[in-house]
Amino acid sequence: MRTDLCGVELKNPVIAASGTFGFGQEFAPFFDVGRLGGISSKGLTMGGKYGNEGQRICETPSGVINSIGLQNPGVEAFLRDDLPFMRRCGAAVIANLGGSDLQGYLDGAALLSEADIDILELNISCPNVKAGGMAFGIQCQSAHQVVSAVRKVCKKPLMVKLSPNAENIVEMARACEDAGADALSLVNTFQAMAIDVERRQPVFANLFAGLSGPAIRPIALRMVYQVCGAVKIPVVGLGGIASASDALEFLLAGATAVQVGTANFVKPDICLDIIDGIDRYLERHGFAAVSEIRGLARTDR
Amino acid sequence: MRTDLCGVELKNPVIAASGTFGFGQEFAPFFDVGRLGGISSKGLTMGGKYGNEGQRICETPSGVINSIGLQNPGVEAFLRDDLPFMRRCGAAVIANLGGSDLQGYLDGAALLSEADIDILELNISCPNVKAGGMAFGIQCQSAHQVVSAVRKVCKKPLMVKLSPNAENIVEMARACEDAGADALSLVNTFQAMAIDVERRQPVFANLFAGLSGPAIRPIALRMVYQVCGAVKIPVVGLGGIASASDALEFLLAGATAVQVGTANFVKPDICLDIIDGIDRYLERHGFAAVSEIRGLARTDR
Amino acid sequence: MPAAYTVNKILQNDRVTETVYKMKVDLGGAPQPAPGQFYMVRGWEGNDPLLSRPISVSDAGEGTVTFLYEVRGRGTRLLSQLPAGGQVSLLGPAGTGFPVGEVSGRVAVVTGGIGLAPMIYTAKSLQNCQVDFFCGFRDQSYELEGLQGAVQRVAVATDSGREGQKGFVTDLFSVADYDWVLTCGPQVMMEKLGRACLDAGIRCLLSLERHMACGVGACLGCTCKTAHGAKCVCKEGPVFRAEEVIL
Amino acid sequence: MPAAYTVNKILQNDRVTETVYKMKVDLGGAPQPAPGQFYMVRGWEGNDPLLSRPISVSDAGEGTVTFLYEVRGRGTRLLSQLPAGGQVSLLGPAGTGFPVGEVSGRVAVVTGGIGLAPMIYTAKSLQNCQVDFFCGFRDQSYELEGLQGAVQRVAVATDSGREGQKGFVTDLFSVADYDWVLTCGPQVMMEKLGRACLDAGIRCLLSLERHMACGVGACLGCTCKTAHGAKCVCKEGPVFRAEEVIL
Ligand SMILES: Cc1cc2nc3c(=O)[nH]c(=O)nc-3n(C[C@H](O)[C@H](O)[C@H](O)COP(=O)(O)OP(=O)(O)OC[C@H]3O[C@@H](n4cnc5c(N)ncnc54)[C@H](O)[C@@H]3O)c2cc1C
Ligand SMILES: Cc1cc2nc3c(=O)[nH]c(=O)nc-3n(C[C@H](O)[C@H](O)[C@H](O)COP(=O)(O)OP(=O)(O)OC[C@H]3O[C@@H](n4cnc5c(N)ncnc54)[C@H](O)[C@@H]3O)c2cc1C
Ligand SMILES: Cc1cc2nc3c(=O)[nH]c(=O)nc-3n(C[C@H](O)[C@H](O)[C@H](O)COP(=O)(O)O)c2cc1C
Ligand SMILES: Cc1cc2nc3c(=O)[nH]c(=O)nc-3n(C[C@H](O)[C@H](O)[C@H](O)COP(=O)(O)O)c2cc1C
Ligand code: FES
Ligand code: FES
Repeated sequence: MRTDLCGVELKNPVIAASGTFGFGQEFAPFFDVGRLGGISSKGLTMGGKYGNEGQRICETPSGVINSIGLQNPGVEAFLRDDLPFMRRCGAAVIANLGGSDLQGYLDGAALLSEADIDILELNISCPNVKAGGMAFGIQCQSAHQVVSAVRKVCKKPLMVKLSPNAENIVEMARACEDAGADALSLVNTFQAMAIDVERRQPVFANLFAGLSGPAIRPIALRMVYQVCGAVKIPVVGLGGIASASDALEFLLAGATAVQVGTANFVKPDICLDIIDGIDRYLERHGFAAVSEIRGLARTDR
Repeated sequence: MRTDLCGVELKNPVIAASGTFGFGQEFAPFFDVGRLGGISSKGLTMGGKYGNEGQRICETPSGVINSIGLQNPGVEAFLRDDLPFMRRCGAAVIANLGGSDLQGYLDGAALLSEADIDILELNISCPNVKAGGMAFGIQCQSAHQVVSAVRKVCKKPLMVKLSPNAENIVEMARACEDAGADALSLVNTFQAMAIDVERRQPVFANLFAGLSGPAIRPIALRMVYQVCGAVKIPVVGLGGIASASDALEFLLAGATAVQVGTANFVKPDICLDIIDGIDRYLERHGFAAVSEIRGLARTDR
Repeated sequence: MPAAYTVNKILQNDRVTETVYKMKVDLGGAPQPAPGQFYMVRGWEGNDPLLSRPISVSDAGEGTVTFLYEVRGRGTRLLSQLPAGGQVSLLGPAGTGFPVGEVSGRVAVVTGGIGLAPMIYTAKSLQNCQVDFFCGFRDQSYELEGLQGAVQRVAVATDSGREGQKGFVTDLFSVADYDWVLTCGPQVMMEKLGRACLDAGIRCLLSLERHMACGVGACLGCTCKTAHGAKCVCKEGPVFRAEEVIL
Repeated sequence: MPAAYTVNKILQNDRVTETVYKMKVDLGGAPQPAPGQFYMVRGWEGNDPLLSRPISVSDAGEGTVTFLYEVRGRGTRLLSQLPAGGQVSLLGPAGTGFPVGEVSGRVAVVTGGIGLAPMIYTAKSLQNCQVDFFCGFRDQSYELEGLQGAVQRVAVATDSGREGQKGFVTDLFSVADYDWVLTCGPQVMMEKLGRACLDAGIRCLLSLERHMACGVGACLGCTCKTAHGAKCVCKEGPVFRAEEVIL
């Protein structure tokens, strides 16, 4: 099950997705989180953030819309309070860095890349922060700009997290590869909305928010398939994964590893079910390593 | 409940969506389809089409991926065999025109616009036909081109059906309005995929196919909200509507009418439940007409 | 008889084998089904699973219909959990079914696995025929009691050899001995049988399976290739003549 | 006591009023909950509804927990349909609950609607207090029997006036007569009460409601504004001091 992700060895290809797993410790009562391939931290910003006002969670058919707005304690508090447990637990440490302006990204990346983390995941795709975040993730040019700049200050493997709201996901992936990304992860949440029909107003104070969960899986899988065919760097696939079979779809489409987000809310130790299920699948079909199934369902092999 | 849609009076704002309701007659055993505001025909092409090979339907969490590939008897057979019932039943007749090249669209539009239909719905967004269909619906320029050309030959109200896969849905809507569309309908299906993990190959022969159903509703609603704020022509909202409350979200977002697609598979007379539910809502809240609630949840009113 | 969409009462829902269940439903005033027809069955609320499941009529009586079904995935598992006295939604009867009036003489009914379900009702409905019933199972037979008296002979094949003859059901007989072959089962089995009948000039009817969404001929999701173009399995089938479908 | 995720057996699940149900669950070896804590409850398979539902502990005994819940939407309706003997998944006990050890003297427990649920267990758990229990309902009271002996006085207000005093539960008493006010109910009621207590210098604990996804403090979906920044209702609440939360 060992998986190499841009030079970092993961125990297995299953990573807990940013924003859905806290800093790992929240799930420690339920299982040994060190059994995960990796944990991606809650999205961090330089100064920390209060996050969005009003209702933050709205359930939809097989999905969840969230408007958290990158609430986080800030990079410095993370390094002091949260990194020690993450480092100790045994899963690879992925620090997810959000932001709303270029300087914030640069300062955060510089600080994090001095710390004992394994991978920096650059989130250019959060739909929940006004004037920034996702703005970088929509058009290739601004993505290229921010990734190039962060690349220069980042000494750790750099994974760029793409937005499914990008105008052209394939061009976006190529732009980030070109700008120096070591890996890509996709997808972040889809820009979505809900309206409270009784009160006749949007559910979220921010108007739009991000859709995740099993509902989006078929679209996320299509995007991951496309991107895996377009870049040479490894791709981490996510979006709606809730079972081993779901995870296998992404691996067979060409992903090197997967992340599990919303499904952690459904069953706190669901990642273990997924890890075990992938293991059994490999055994049942006679594969010796995860890497052997990577991309096997591609028609362009 | 009467609703004016670009000069055509609908009994109510609920239209059965193209490709999910046949030519109306298929649902006649279950209820009086004349009670619908309108029926949009299966997507038509000039010469007719066999459609796609292989598995055509795949269920996903709260959704369905379809790869029908515009199977249809052709415009001429439609006029002869199917239009008479649609005309007679009492719902407004919307002829949905698909195609894979400009000439096909022009010929089809010319023929249909001589017939006794109420609205021509131009589908520039089918993700299931190679080299065409959706290609027109991705970039504004090609959309503008085809809509302008069809506008010239079309004597009926022209409704253009947009793809959620458009690079920029707002720019796309503006381009179509500018090209002479009388109304817009959105969304068509999202480009998606599924992989059969046991056989390690894509489920669909065509690789990608179109996702619809409740899963996509939150994204569709966001797009309809955005488009309603960007154009002056009426907008028909659809994507995952399966209850009166779902329909009301779209009307409150600014849509003039709604379409119901995949939900027809869940309960054949679900449109009646939706019509009745909207009616009760209006009464309960003291509105005299559907038009009174249009856009009430908009923050830019 | 036109199809209807009705909510019906479950009279019984019992386990037959490890994975197979039998559900008897009160049709109320809903139309009576013909052999080979099916229903789009739904026994849960909400959007997941989204689509109803096509299940054949395995028996029908005075205002009741019986389904024999195998638990394969989420939908059939949910059906298996429904209690007697509970409710199930039915859309149907759907499809054209077997033209039983047309069939006569020596008839082989051939089933593989849960393809048995529609053939029980069909075999029982045949008139003026000598029916031999050949059925293949993985390990053990079930629900064959009802055929006593209705058919001349029942022969079983199993993959494991635990019951009947070990091997393929198609090895139990020769198509040349029959005037008609009626079959439902795995695609490969039906293809093999269909071709053998075409070669031997035996009339053959097959009941096909497709993934279905609407069940009423509207979505065109369930088509099969025929000599006369694409046809809807849900509406123009599920029963087709071997010479008509392109195997 | 750390939270756990367990699949538990339903011992009973009975209708209490038109819309309110009571479910008693065998905790097996799972940790015992404290007053004011809650569980993320799930009683269905599949992705729709996707999230578990937060439900408070309305009573707890020897290895059992009792939920009193109102059917509001799909999730609670599905819960209400679960049979005794069936299974339910519980994540919890979650949250910090009421600091019952700290509360003393004259205590007003004030509930509105189904906000009653956590307060039954809480009131019963208070030691060395004189507890007056004020509860508001739409039309009729329920589940108050269990309070006999545990509290000094129970007073009811209803919107309709059919039972108890017609009007707001907050009109039944004056906060000035108490040392502590413990409350759970509609946001507006709690705000009003919280302010009145702050003004009068009475100690007040409120149990808040938020839409929740994870229930473990990971998603930050359930935060409320406090004097010390955003706090998770699921982990650092649901019980807060009136002076701490920004009402
Ligand atoms: C006309 C017809 C009659 C049938 N009659 C019977 C019967 O009498 N007894 C019985 O046990 N089964 C019958 N089947 C097969 C039955 O419909 C499937 O086994 C069932 O839909 C599987 O659903 P699931 O949720 O358990 O499995 P899942 O694998 O979870 O299903 C996922 C999706 O695939 C579809 N699907 C899966 N397998 C099939 C299949 N073989 N054919 C069509 N769609 C499929 C489901 O409907 C669903 O949309 C019939 C199928 C057809 C088309
Ligand atoms: C800490 C806590 C304790 C609770 N204890 C109880 C209790 O003991 N008894 C009881 O009857 N109810 C209780 N509730 C409220 C209960 O969780 C909701 O009524 C329930 O989630 C509604 O779900 P539904 O599917 O029936 O309704 P739907 O309207 O279909 O729910 C849709 C979504 O909104 C959420 N939601 C709806 N209403 C609320 C609400 N008031 N608070 C939070 N989320 C909501 C649901 O969880 C779901 O995600 C509690 C809520 C919280 C936060
Ligand atoms: C409540 C919530 C908070 C999230 N916060 C972040 C975040 O801070 N940074 C980030 O990159 N992604 C964030 N995401 C996105 C997820 O990491 C993931 O990309 C997305 O949810 C799709 O995967 P899923 O369907 O498995 O959840 C968040 C998602 C949810 C549901
Ligand atoms: C089986 C199927 C066939 C469809 N065929 C067409 C079509 O021919 N023309 C078209 O414009 N849209 C077609 N659509 C798209 C629907 O009209 C609708 O835009 C889409 O399904 C989203 O709405 P829904 O979620 O309510 O289904 C089809 C959808 C489905 C599920
Ligand atoms: S299932 Fe829709 S046409 Fe057959
Ligand atoms: S519900 Fe996730 S942090 Fe409280």
